[in-house]
Formats: sequence, C-alpha cells, structure tokens
Amino acid sequence: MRRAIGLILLFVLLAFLVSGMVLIHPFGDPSPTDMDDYIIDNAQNQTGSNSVVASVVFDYRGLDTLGEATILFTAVTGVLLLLRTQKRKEEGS
Amino acid sequence: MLSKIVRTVANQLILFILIFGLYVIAHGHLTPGGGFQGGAVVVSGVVMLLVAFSSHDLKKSLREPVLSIMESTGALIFAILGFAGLGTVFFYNFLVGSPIFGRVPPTGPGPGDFWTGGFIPLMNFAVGLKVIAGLSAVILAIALFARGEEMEE
Amino acid sequence: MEHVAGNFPFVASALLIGIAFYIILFKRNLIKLIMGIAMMSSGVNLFIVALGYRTGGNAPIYTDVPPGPMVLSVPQALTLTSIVINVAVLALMLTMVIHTYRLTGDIDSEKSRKLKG
Amino acid sequence: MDFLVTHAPILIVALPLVAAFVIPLISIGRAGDRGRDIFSLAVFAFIAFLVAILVQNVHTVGIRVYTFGATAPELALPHGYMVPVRIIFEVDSMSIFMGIIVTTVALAALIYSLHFMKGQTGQARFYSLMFLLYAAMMGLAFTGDMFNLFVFLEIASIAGAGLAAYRTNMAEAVEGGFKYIVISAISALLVLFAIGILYAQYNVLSIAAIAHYMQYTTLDMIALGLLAGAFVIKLAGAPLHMWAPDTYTVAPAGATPIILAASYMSMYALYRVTFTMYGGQIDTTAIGWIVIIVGVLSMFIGVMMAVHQTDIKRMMAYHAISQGGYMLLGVGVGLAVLADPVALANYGRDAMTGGIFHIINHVFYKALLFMTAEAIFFRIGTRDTNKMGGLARNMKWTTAFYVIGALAISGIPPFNGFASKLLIYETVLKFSPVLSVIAMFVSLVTLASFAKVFYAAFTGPELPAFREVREVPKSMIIGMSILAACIIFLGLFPGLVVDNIVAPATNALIDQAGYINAVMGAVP
Repeated sequence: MRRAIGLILLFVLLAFLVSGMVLIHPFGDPSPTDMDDYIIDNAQNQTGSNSVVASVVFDYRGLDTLGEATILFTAVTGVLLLLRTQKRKEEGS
Repeated sequence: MLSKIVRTVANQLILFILIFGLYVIAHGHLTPGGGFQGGAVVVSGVVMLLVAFSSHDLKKSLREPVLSIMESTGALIFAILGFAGLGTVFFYNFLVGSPIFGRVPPTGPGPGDFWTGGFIPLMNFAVGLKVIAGLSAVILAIALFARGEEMEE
Repeated sequence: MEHVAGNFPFVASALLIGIAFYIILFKRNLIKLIMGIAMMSSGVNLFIVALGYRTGGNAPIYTDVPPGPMVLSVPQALTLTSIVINVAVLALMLTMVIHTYRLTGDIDSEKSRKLKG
Repeated sequence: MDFLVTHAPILIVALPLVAAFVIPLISIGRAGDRGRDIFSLAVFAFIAFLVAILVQNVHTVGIRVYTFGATAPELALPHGYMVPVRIIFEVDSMSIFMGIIVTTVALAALIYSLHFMKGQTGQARFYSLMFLLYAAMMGLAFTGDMFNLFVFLEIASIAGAGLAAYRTNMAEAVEGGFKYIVISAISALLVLFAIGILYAQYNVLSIAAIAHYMQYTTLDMIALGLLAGAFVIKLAGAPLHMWAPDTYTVAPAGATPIILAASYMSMYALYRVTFTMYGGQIDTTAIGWIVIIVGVLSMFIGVMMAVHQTDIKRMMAYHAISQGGYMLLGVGVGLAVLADPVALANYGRDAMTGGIFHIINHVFYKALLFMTAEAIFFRIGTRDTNKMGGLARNMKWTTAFYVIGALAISGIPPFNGFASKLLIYETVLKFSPVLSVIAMFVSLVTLASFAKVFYAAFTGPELPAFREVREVPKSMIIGMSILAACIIFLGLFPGLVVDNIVAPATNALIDQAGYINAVMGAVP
C-alpha cells in the first residue's frame, strides 16, 4: 500500500519535472543572458583574472564562496565532533 | 599496510601529486582549477598514503590539532581578505592596481600573467589550505574510527 | 513538444532526479539512501551546468582561448559551489551511518530505528 | 559609528563566522575553556549591539541594500546596466524581525549552555557549530539572492544536524541527526533545482530582479511548487513533519532552541518566496488555501500526537508542530485575501500580523519549555514523565519557568501566547468561523496536555529517588529567565510590540513593489 502511494507520487513528480524540462529554452541557446554577458565582458578589467569562472566564484559571488568554505568547515567540525573521544564522563547523558 | 612495492611507489608519487595540486591552486585565476580543485588533488594523495600505509601510521605525521589549526587559519585568511575590503565594501577587490597581484591583463584572449587577479590568488591559497586540512582530517578521522582507534583530542 | 529532442540534457537530468527519488523512497539500506542523495545532487548539478551551454562555446577562460562565443560562467560557479556543499553533506551523513552501525549493529533503516510514534 | 551603521548587515553575518573559526584555535589545551566562554559571550554581546543598531536604522531609513564587492554598498546595479550582477543583502523590517527573534534566542541558549556543557567532551566544536548556525540564520534573514539563500540554508542544516547528533553514545541522537540532514539535503536540492529553473528563464539570481522580470509561466509555477514543498518540509508542516519530533527530542539543550528557530527561518523563506518573489499577480486565493490547510492539519495532527507522549521533550516537539500551524493559518488567511483590498484592510492584514507575531511568541516560549525539559533531564537523567514526581519542591525556578511557558503556549492571559492567539481567532472568525473554532479547540487540548505533565512531574509526593535533586546552576537559570522576561514583557505590552516591530514586518511582506524598487529602482 505504502509502496503504491510512493510509486504514484514518484510518477507525478517525474511527469511534473519532465513536462517542465521541455519548456526550458532549447539546449545550447540560452536567453536572456544579460548578467553573464556583463560578467564575461568585464571580468578581466574589473578583477584582473583571466579565468571568468574564478572571478565569478571569488569576486562577483564571493559571499557564496565564503559560505561554501564555511560549509566545509562546518562539516569537518561536525564530523570531528561526532567522532570525538569520549574519555571524560558525560554528565548530561 | 600493503606490500613494499606499493609503499615505495606511493612514497615517490606523493611528491608529484603535491606539486600538481599546488600548481592547480596557484594558477586558479588563469586556468581551470583553483583552491578547491587543487586541494582535492592533494587530498587524493593523502588517501593514497592511507591505502598504502595504515591509518595508524599516518596519524603520527598528520596530527589532529595541526590539521585543525591549518583549517581554521585557511578559513580566517579568507574571511580577513573579505574584511580587508571594508574600506569600501565587504569583498571589494582591493588589490587590483596594487603591486601584489594587481596587474590588469589586456582585454580579450591572452597568454595570461601570473601577477594578476587581485585577491583571487590569495583566496585560492586560503581555500586550498582549508580544503587540504579539512578533507584530510575527515578522511583520517573516519578511517581511524572504522578501525576502532580515535584521533587524540 | 518540439523541444524534446533539443532539450534532451534537461530531460536526462530530470530522469536522474526521478531515479534518485525512487532510491530514496524505497531502499532501506542507509548507504543506498546516501547514494540516492548523491545521485540527486548530480542530477541537479548536471541540470544547472547544462543551462549555461551555448552551441560551439568555449570555456569562459581567456587564457589562450580560440575565438568564438563563451558559455555562461555563472552556472559553472554555482555548480562548483554546489559540488563542494554536497561533499560536505555526504561526509557528515556517512559519519552518522558509521555511528548508527556501531550503536545498533545494522544499517537497515527499519531495523536500526529507535524513535517511533 | 557611521562605519558600523553602514556595514552592520555584513558584520552581523561575518563576525559569528570569524568567531566560529577562531574558537577551535583558542580552546586548544586545557586552560582554553574559560577563555572561550568569555570570548563567545563578548562576541555575541557585540553582535547583539550591532543588531540593535540595525533595527533602529532599518526602522528609520527603510530597506537597507548592501552589495558585496561593488564600489559602494548601495550600488546594486552596475553603472548603466539593467540587472544586478553581484550578491545583494536586502534588509527590510521582516528580515530584521526574524533577526531579533534569532538573536534573543541564541543569546539565551548560549548563556544556558555555559553550565550545561561544563565537563563534556567536544565543547569547542559545539560552540563553533552554534555560532555557525547563528550566522547562517542571520544570513538567511538578510540575503536578497536566491543562491545565497540556498548556501545559508545548507550551512544551517549541516550545523543543525551536527548539533542534534551531539550525544553520539545514544543511537536515538544519531538517528535524529541523520533524519534531519537527509530531509535537509533533499529539500535543499529541490530549492537548488527551482533556482536553476528560475535562472534559466530570467538569467538573474537576485530575488528582487526575479520578481521584477517575473512572467508567471508554467515553469515559474513548477519552481514555486518545488520551493514551497522544500520549505514546508523544512518547517515541519503537517504531512511532512515526521523529522521534527525526532530531531528536537534528541538535540542537546543549548542547541534545541536554535534548531527550532532555524525551522522558522524556513518559514520566513517560504513567505519571502510567496509574497515577495511571486507576489500578488498569481492566484493567491488557491495558494492561501493550501497554506491554510497545511496549517490546520499541522495544528490538529501535532496536538493529537502530543497528548499521549510520555517523553516530555517529544511532547513539546509535537506541540511545536501544532503551534507552527497557527502561524501558517494566520498568514494563509492574509495570503488568501491578498488580491482583495477591502478584505485585506478589514481582517487580512491583522491575520497576517497575528501569524507573524505568533512566530516571536512561539519561539520564545517553546525555547523556554525545551530548556526546562533539559534542566529536568540534566538533574534527574530521564525525560519520561511517568518516572518524575514532586520536582517542584527542589527545583523552584525550573517549575516557575515551566508554568510560565505552559500558560503562554496555552494562550492564557496575561502571557504572550494569548496576545497573538487572540489576534488570530478574531481575524480568522471573520474569514471562516470553522477554522477559528478548530484553533480554539487545539488551544484547549494544548492546555490539557501541559497541565497533565505539570501534575505528573512537578506536584505530588516527593519521590525517594529525587530527594537529593538540586536546582540547576546559575547560568542555566539566567538563560531561562531572559526568555521568561521576554515572554512576560510581550504579554503585558502586546500593543507596543505589534506597532513597533510586527506591523512593519507585515507591511514589508505585503509591499512587494518597495522590495523590488530598493534594487531595481534605477531600471526604466
């Protein structure tokens, strides 16, 4: 029973997604491209970097990369927190 | 621990992997690559050492507090580079036009100049440091835990 | 529907997400569940990076680039961020599965379950 | 001072991040514990001061725009260009309202944790994760960029899951954390997929720019469905609420209130998307009714599941789902009549105000209740209400705080729950009397449920096992009394709070044009 409901949900979701996908602009011809054109045209003289992707990652969207570095830090902190030595006796648990 | 052949080859190969990883990090602003990618390359070398030797042996050379400090330092350098732009705006690329990495290349296709990019190469180094330390720590911690050992606090 | 053939990459990534959902919903092994989430993230990354493709475009890096249009750069940056995020999520998930196995001796989601009701 | 005012939005997000990076460095070695506690408190006090500055600033000058990496913070659009290129923080009254909630709760939780965590392992990383979670929530509140929202959502999920699974020697804790991260990962990927769809059509990522160019095509509706589904999962809306009781039950005390607040940040994101990004042009009546139905289901299922729980924290977690239903009900009514100016002025705006006011009230009293539950657990080592009894004799402060929280959640005057619930009952009555009756009924069941636990745990004969039980340490009492004071203040002066904080937040949500113009004002 649960399996049947799950399968129906899955097919509804799939139909939903696939029907959406065929409505997107044709592959290889994105439009509009205002933001990306601006970045491709100005990346070199604004950031001095030849790699446009690097200038997007670190300059135009620098905060995302700070967030991304933070996520890595968070995950490492989480992993080391969970795999910690528990020599001292825990009071709370 | 694997056979002597594997260990010897791994010992020699780690140097090349390290150099390639550092090359990818250093040229992040000119070629495809950057801090994350180069860091992942270096960490793949660490994984190779983990396979060739044992996690017990590796624990002695890669100690957890050292990795922790390296990781925090990388993250801090990144954040401080963001803060350094606060004279104008957070994340303002304040190094463009300065003597350090401040050259601006001619617009259009070109051979690429290492001393360009403003703070981007510095950020690549910070992120590379962070990724190397962070992912090594995660992999080592999981490997040690699976063996029933623990990293020292 | 005239775009179906032209939009094949988008449809493929949607199908990948669908398969991933099947795994997440019906597989009880926790490792397979994590593989499902990894597949789902691959599907989404594929979708985003495919959005930025321009026919015949070069990689958006000016170092020794041949003449011609460049593909969009923002989707590539977003994908880069998203890949790292998924690495982090997977690392934490695997750690939790290791703990689950250590504490309950099982990685079956029904058998290792403690919290009910 | 000008410097602080100008850069307050980013300092509030970046300083906790730096603190989180520094904490592992300064707590290496044995002597680091005390220094770290002082450092954490000092940093947090400074951040709270910055939040106060920003609240004052936003309420006087209106929406604050902060563009990262531009030559001036207000320069959202590059010179002579039509679309924003860089990441933008956009702080309006609604963002700052969420900021006030999160900051207060995090401050109380931090102070509470100082004694709670003493002597436990892994403290440095625990505090580090708390700061990361706080920074992520503030970033979520302030950001004006869809992809940035996704990034902060992921930081919040990962930090929350790490905190929830903190007690790794209990299988339940690991399971609760695992459920949280699986649910978060799936919903975050749905959000990312929706962002991809929106980006494909408009080639912008800023919320204001997407709203400006919005065409309301089929694809936009698919994206709205994915976004709404993802956020309803994350805020524990009714059919998708199963993770919430598990996670809230197992998380350690200092972390539970913050994880709770994080789920309401998803509710904020849901409102941001439906009101600001899609706005009044879509068929808001249908979407409003969907929100109302989710809300009523959450209210009803949550309270019905809560009644027969024996685990005190699990009971409170189900009540959290139920109370979330009130917020959705209030805002759903406002959304349903958004296109009808007469009804909106008549009761819709007040219903929304009630729903939004309920967020601050609920986070405060539920955080207080979770803290009292953990205080009991801290002293007697069990959360099973059947094993408790007579605790009021030795734990007077905890008992008092529990009573305050229980009366507030049941909507008894003069506590704050009454103020917002009354606003919701009155306005919903004008919209649909049946819904109002259901809401009152749920409130009664809530009162019964908390009264039952009160009699079981705090009154009755003194159990021999608990004769030696002492009151919890001072820092835990201070943490709880901060929240108790806020509850009483909100209950005694609801008008003051509604006029000064809540009503501007409601207006900011409704005022889509203002949000767009703050960024896109220069576009012809």
